[in-house]
Amino acid sequence: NNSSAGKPKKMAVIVSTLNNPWFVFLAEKASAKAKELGYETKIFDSQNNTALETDHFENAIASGYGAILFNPTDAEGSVVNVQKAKAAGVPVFCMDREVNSTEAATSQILSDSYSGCVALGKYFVETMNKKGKYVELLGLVGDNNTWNRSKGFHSVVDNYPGLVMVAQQSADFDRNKGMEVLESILQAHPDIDAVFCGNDAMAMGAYQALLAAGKADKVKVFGFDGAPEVVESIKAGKIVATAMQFPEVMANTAAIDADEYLKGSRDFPKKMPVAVELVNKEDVNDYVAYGKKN
Amino acid sequence: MLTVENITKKFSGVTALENVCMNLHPGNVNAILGENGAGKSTLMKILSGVYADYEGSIFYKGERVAFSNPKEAQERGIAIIHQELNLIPHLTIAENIFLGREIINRWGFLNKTEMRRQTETLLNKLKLYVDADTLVADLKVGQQQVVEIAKALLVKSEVIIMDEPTSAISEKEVDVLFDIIRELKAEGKTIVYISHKLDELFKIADRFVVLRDGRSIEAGEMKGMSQDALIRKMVGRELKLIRQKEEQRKQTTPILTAENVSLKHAERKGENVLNNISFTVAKGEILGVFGLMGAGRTELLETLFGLHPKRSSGNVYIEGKGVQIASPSDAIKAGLALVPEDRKKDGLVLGMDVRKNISLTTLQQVENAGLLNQSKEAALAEKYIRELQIKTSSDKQAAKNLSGGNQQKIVLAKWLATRPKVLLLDEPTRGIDINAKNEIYKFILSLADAGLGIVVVSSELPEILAVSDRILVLAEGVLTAEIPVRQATEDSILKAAIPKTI
Amino acid sequence: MEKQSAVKKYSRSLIKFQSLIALFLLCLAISLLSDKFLTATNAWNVMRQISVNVCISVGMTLVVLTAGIDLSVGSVLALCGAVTAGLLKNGIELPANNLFIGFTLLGAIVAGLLIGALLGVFNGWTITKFKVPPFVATLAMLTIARGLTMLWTGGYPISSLGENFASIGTGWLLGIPVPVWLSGIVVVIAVVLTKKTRLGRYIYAIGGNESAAKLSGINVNKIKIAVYTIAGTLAAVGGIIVTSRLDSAQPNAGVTYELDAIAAVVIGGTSLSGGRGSILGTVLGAVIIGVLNNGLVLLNVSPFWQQVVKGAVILLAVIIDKANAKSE
Amino acid sequence: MEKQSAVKKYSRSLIKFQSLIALFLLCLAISLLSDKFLTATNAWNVMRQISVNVCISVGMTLVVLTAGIDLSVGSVLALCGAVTAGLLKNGIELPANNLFIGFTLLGAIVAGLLIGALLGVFNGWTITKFKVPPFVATLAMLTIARGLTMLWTGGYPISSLGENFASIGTGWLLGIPVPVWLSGIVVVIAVVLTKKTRLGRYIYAIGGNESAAKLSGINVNKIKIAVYTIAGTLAAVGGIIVTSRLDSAQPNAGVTYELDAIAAVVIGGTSLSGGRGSILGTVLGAVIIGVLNNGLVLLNVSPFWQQVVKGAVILLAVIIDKANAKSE
Ligand SMILES: Nc1ncnc2c1ncn2[C@@H]1O[C@H](COP(=O)(O)OP(=O)(O)OP(=O)(O)O)[C@@H](O)[C@H]1O
Ligand SMILES: Nc1ncnc2c1ncn2[C@@H]1O[C@H](COP(=O)(O)OP(=O)(O)OP(=O)(O)O)[C@@H](O)[C@H]1O
Ligand SMILES: O[C@@H]1[C@H](O)[C@H](O)CO[C@H]1O
Ligand SMILES: [Mg+2]
Ligand SMILES: [Mg+2]
Repeated sequence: NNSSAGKPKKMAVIVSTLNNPWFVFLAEKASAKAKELGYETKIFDSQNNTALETDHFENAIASGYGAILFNPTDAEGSVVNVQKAKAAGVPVFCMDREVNSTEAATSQILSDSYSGCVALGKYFVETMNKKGKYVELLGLVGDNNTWNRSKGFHSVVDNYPGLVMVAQQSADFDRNKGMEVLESILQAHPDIDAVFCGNDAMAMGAYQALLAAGKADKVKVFGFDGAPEVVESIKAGKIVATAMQFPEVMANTAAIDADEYLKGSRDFPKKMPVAVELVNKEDVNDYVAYGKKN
Repeated sequence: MLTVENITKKFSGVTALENVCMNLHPGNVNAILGENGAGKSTLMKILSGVYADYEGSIFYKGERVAFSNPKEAQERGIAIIHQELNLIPHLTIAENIFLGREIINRWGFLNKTEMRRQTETLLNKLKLYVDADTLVADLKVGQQQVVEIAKALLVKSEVIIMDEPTSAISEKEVDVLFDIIRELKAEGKTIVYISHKLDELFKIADRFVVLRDGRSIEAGEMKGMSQDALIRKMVGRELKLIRQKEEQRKQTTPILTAENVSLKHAERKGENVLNNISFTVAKGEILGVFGLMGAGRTELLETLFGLHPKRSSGNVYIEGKGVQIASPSDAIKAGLALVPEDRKKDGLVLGMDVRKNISLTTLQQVENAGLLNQSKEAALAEKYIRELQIKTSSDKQAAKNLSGGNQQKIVLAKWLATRPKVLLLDEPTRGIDINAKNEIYKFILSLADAGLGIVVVSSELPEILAVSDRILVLAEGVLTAEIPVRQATEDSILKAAIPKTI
Repeated sequence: MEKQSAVKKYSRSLIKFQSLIALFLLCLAISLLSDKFLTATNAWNVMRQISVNVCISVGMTLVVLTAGIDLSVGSVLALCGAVTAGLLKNGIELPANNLFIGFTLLGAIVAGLLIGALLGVFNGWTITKFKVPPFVATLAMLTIARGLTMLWTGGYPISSLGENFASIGTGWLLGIPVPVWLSGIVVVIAVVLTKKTRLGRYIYAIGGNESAAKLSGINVNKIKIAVYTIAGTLAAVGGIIVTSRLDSAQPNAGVTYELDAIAAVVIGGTSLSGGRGSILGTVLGAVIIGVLNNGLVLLNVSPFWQQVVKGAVILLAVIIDKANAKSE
Repeated sequence: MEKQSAVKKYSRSLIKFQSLIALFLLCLAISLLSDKFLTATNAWNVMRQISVNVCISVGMTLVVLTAGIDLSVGSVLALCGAVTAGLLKNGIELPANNLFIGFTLLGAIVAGLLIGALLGVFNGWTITKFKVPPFVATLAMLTIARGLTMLWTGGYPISSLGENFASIGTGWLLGIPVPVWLSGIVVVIAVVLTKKTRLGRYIYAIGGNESAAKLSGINVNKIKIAVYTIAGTLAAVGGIIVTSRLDSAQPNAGVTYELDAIAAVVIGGTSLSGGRGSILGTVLGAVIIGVLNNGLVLLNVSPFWQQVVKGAVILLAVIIDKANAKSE
């Protein structure tokens, strides 16, 4: 299909980190789709380091990549990188996370974390019957998503005085830290009723801590992502709910848009929100890991 | 010139100096005598501003002084050559000599040319013909000591303290140093000279001060003093010194035979440090090895001991059987033991206690069912502490806290524990007081009597003559002479030791 | 003489005691602020949480005693955990030969430990054979082992490893958590090794004065390789504990664990220049760090402040320790 | 004698030259595989990418030459970048006194540099005054400075800092990128400092033999404090460059930068035990790392393999270097 001679046939996938399976999945799907569309691809791992991301952009532009499928490390810090690509005539399609600039990226295909957590918060209130003690495990404190999710959740939950947050700690989006932090919190607050986690890795870690403490069936765990294990765990009744993101949808959309751009199309929505859907025991059978059954 | 009154200095628990009084005379060489640990260096460090916390007072040019750091003393004209080498290995000679008092040009940058020029002048004066840009690390210990001397001579000082400046240099350099000392004396400078080599003191010193156990015992003119009298003051009793080997043992059963031992140079291709050296040592025999600085004596012992397996060639036989020695542990198995030249660097684990240092070579012997047994280990250590009369508060004392002589005895002990057939001793009495030296000589002789073969490397002719049955002389890695002790004279030995190529 | 050495002995035991006092003060402070701190369950909780760091730091102590360092422990931990988990779950498939090898629980664990040992041997080999500084050799291994972990896992966690395997991390035995047993055994063996065996003595000797050790007939290279091998193996033990506790091998497990381990070693009084220190000191160091982490969470200190407080307390602990050592 | 020292000098310069040869070989290999590598734009590209690491590593070299280490540079970089960005954007508001202090570009930068210097002084102070081992003191600072960064930024990046500020990181001057100018100036000053000044001489002396340096009348503590201060200041310079390049101060900027810096220092031939090494060696080390990072990307090596290859090449580079040094 992309056969016009002299046109670049390479797409770069620049992803914030590969130290987290969610992004591995996103990057691999984007790369796979681009390959399917006939492009040579390469995955660049920014290691959560915006400066390294800058290097990747420079290297990618220098070595003739035609388009960049991009998962930014940071909404603010990544703006200059996108602008640099734009200046060099290389289109950038943001996936999952946004950059705070309406101009720079050709299109942004984004998870709506905030709204996802609003939905999750509503379900939380409902399952808790508007009262009880809970713990919040935050992601990396230097990460935008951490706060978007937390704010979305609290925008709902804080309206119910019966719901008391007894501890709020960071576990860096990490399963092990999630477990260890909750283990310690359980010492101080053995009587909690729920844990809200900023991602599924921490949710699984929290679950392990509860399991070891013999409280797995008394404390409700909420996650965010739709990771494979959490989907299974919701089926098994271990985890109450998560907010499903659609990384594959985002990745595919970005790759297809980029392909069309290179073929001449210029008409893309500046922002294309991809809804984050609540997944609980009732509807979990409609979902698979990181997506909907089709 | 410099008067010291009632100086007391304590280190956590140890009293190093107690009410020491002393008067140093200008235009004189003032010798400070005393056994290891008597407090000589401590006193010098106080005079030169290294230790600022002490009791008592110092008067300098009639004025009471209290230096709070070495720089202050230096600026007032007191220079010191420390007993320990205080050089920075990876700086050049010039950089070391000017350390802390660099010459700065008008832009505030280092004036390297001028410093190099002055260094060259100094080195020439000291007859050390080495490029001023040579790294100190590339110098032999003896040469480093000369640099240390140069450092003290750089700035014109009123008082020059020399704490064992000749412990690592050979007689030729000593002569050069003495010439310089005489010059300084003639200029009216005050020289303080510390050495365990009594014959040196008789050559150069005008006055003496004796310290014993941290107390000042006596002071006076050197003129009219006898060696025995000085020793009596130092030790506090009579000492029967071993002076010259009386008879040569007739031993014939060879215990160690070296055949065509050669060693390639570590850096320069095609050059050898040792060339086809062959000799034997008999059971009960003491073989002295003499040579000038850099003659290759240390390298010979190291090669025999398996420290340079890749560069060496030749055959070694122990009791007639050929042995392959490619590592120290091979050497130990074959029955060799090496007491190295530098006990602090290669002999001891200074931070470990006496007991653990002694047992380090023979841990298998103190094991029970694969685990180290405290009481066996303690017994081993006690045995040697007793036999060698090692002076230590307990076997749990750290090796670094012992005096030089006692440290050397620990090294001897750990090697005797391996029950060696042949003992290789490299400068076994360097920096050791006369009393301890004597004890070590006695001990070496008794070991030979017990049937060990012994090789002693030494730079001191009297020492070589005192203990050896036979003497080998090395010059530039070549065996130049082999002389039975009764035919040996200082002349014949020195003649063989001087390299032909110069 | 007698009296002096008695004083020294007394003051020496006092020093160790005072390091304990620092810990005691820390515990006191926390327990005054939270009544949940000084409870039996929380004690076990802290012990279980530090078990992994204890395993790694014990290995690190041995390495540091020889005047080396091992930066690769965190990555090696991740790789070994992932290998064990992968083998347990999927075995080895060689489609080319139409071959499938399944692994028993024990088989998978042994394989994981072997990998750890092997990487340790490799560290020791580059350090002794090519004289690569330990810092660089193990820094390279840090990167390599992390890359291998990514390759082995494809970047995805390997989870649901079965009840038996999970019981290593979560089980209790005679009222004590299994990871605490494991780290306890590691500590006991290491104490015996350092105090009662030749190997231990040689480790101290090498760190104290390498060339004297060599001249005493000690095969320095062999001992160094042994030490890095032990460190690698203990990292693997840590990897297996972490994996089992989480019921999942995380590709990014163990990131920056080397820093925690070195911190425990140094807080415990072992000198980074080698030759001086003890296993029990390191355990004390690990406990101090563990109590600190636990206490900060129990007190619900804000995540922003936690790091500042943690750094300050560690600094303070070492300063207090040094001050005591001086006043000796 | 004359001859011998000439031979030595020659062989020494050969060694340096061969380190360059290693780099040359690396460049050759990459350029054979990718035609994008040996282009002027890519060269500037690499130079600009390494400029931050060069700044930090130069400071690290000075520290390591004194036989110390500074693990805090990454966090200090983040804090200083954040402080500069924050002051530039928001100034200081003291609502209590109804006071607002605005900052000019220069003012904000100076403030950032001052913070870096101050944290360096603190490092030096704990190390010299309380004899805290540099590893622990700067590890504590790593944590503390990161915590302070989080507190200052509230965990959010500070962005849109204006064109003038951005030009520091992105501008060109006389055909050379500004960050390259900055790091170049840092290198030149550091070379002069180490080779031509007393301070430099004393730094080598302290690392070579601290007690000898002390006996020569050198104020060791003062020099050490100076060195950590310089390291902190250069970390701040790095922080300002990073922040400007991104037009945003990231709370998690600089994580693990200390390892990159130490790697550059050691690959560049500076001994971690102090006293030996050079600034230019470090620059060479940084270039090798930079070229490697750039090359691996240009060659389309998969990210997982990249880590393995990177570790292996670093190991190899050091081994080759060691082998040459031996055959000297
Ligand atoms: N830094 C120190 N800490 C503790 N004790 C010390 C210290 N320096 C010296 N001593 C002790 O003080 C005493 C005097 O030591 P000093 O070095 O002055 O002896 P010395 O006469 O120079 O001996 P030598 O002839 O061996 O050089 C010894 O008992 C020694 O162990
Ligand atoms: N580490 C080394 N590196 C290079 N050359 C060395 C080294 N050690 C010794 N040499 C060289 O080997 C030769 C013999 O040195 P060796 O130390 O054996 O002499 P020595 O007779 O024991 O003298 P000394 O009295 O100085 O101990 C010298 O020419 C010296 O330059
Ligand atoms: O959705 C992803 C994952 O949840 C990850 O764990 C953190 O960052 C988010 O963007
Ligand atoms: Mg002395
Ligand atoms: Mg010698």
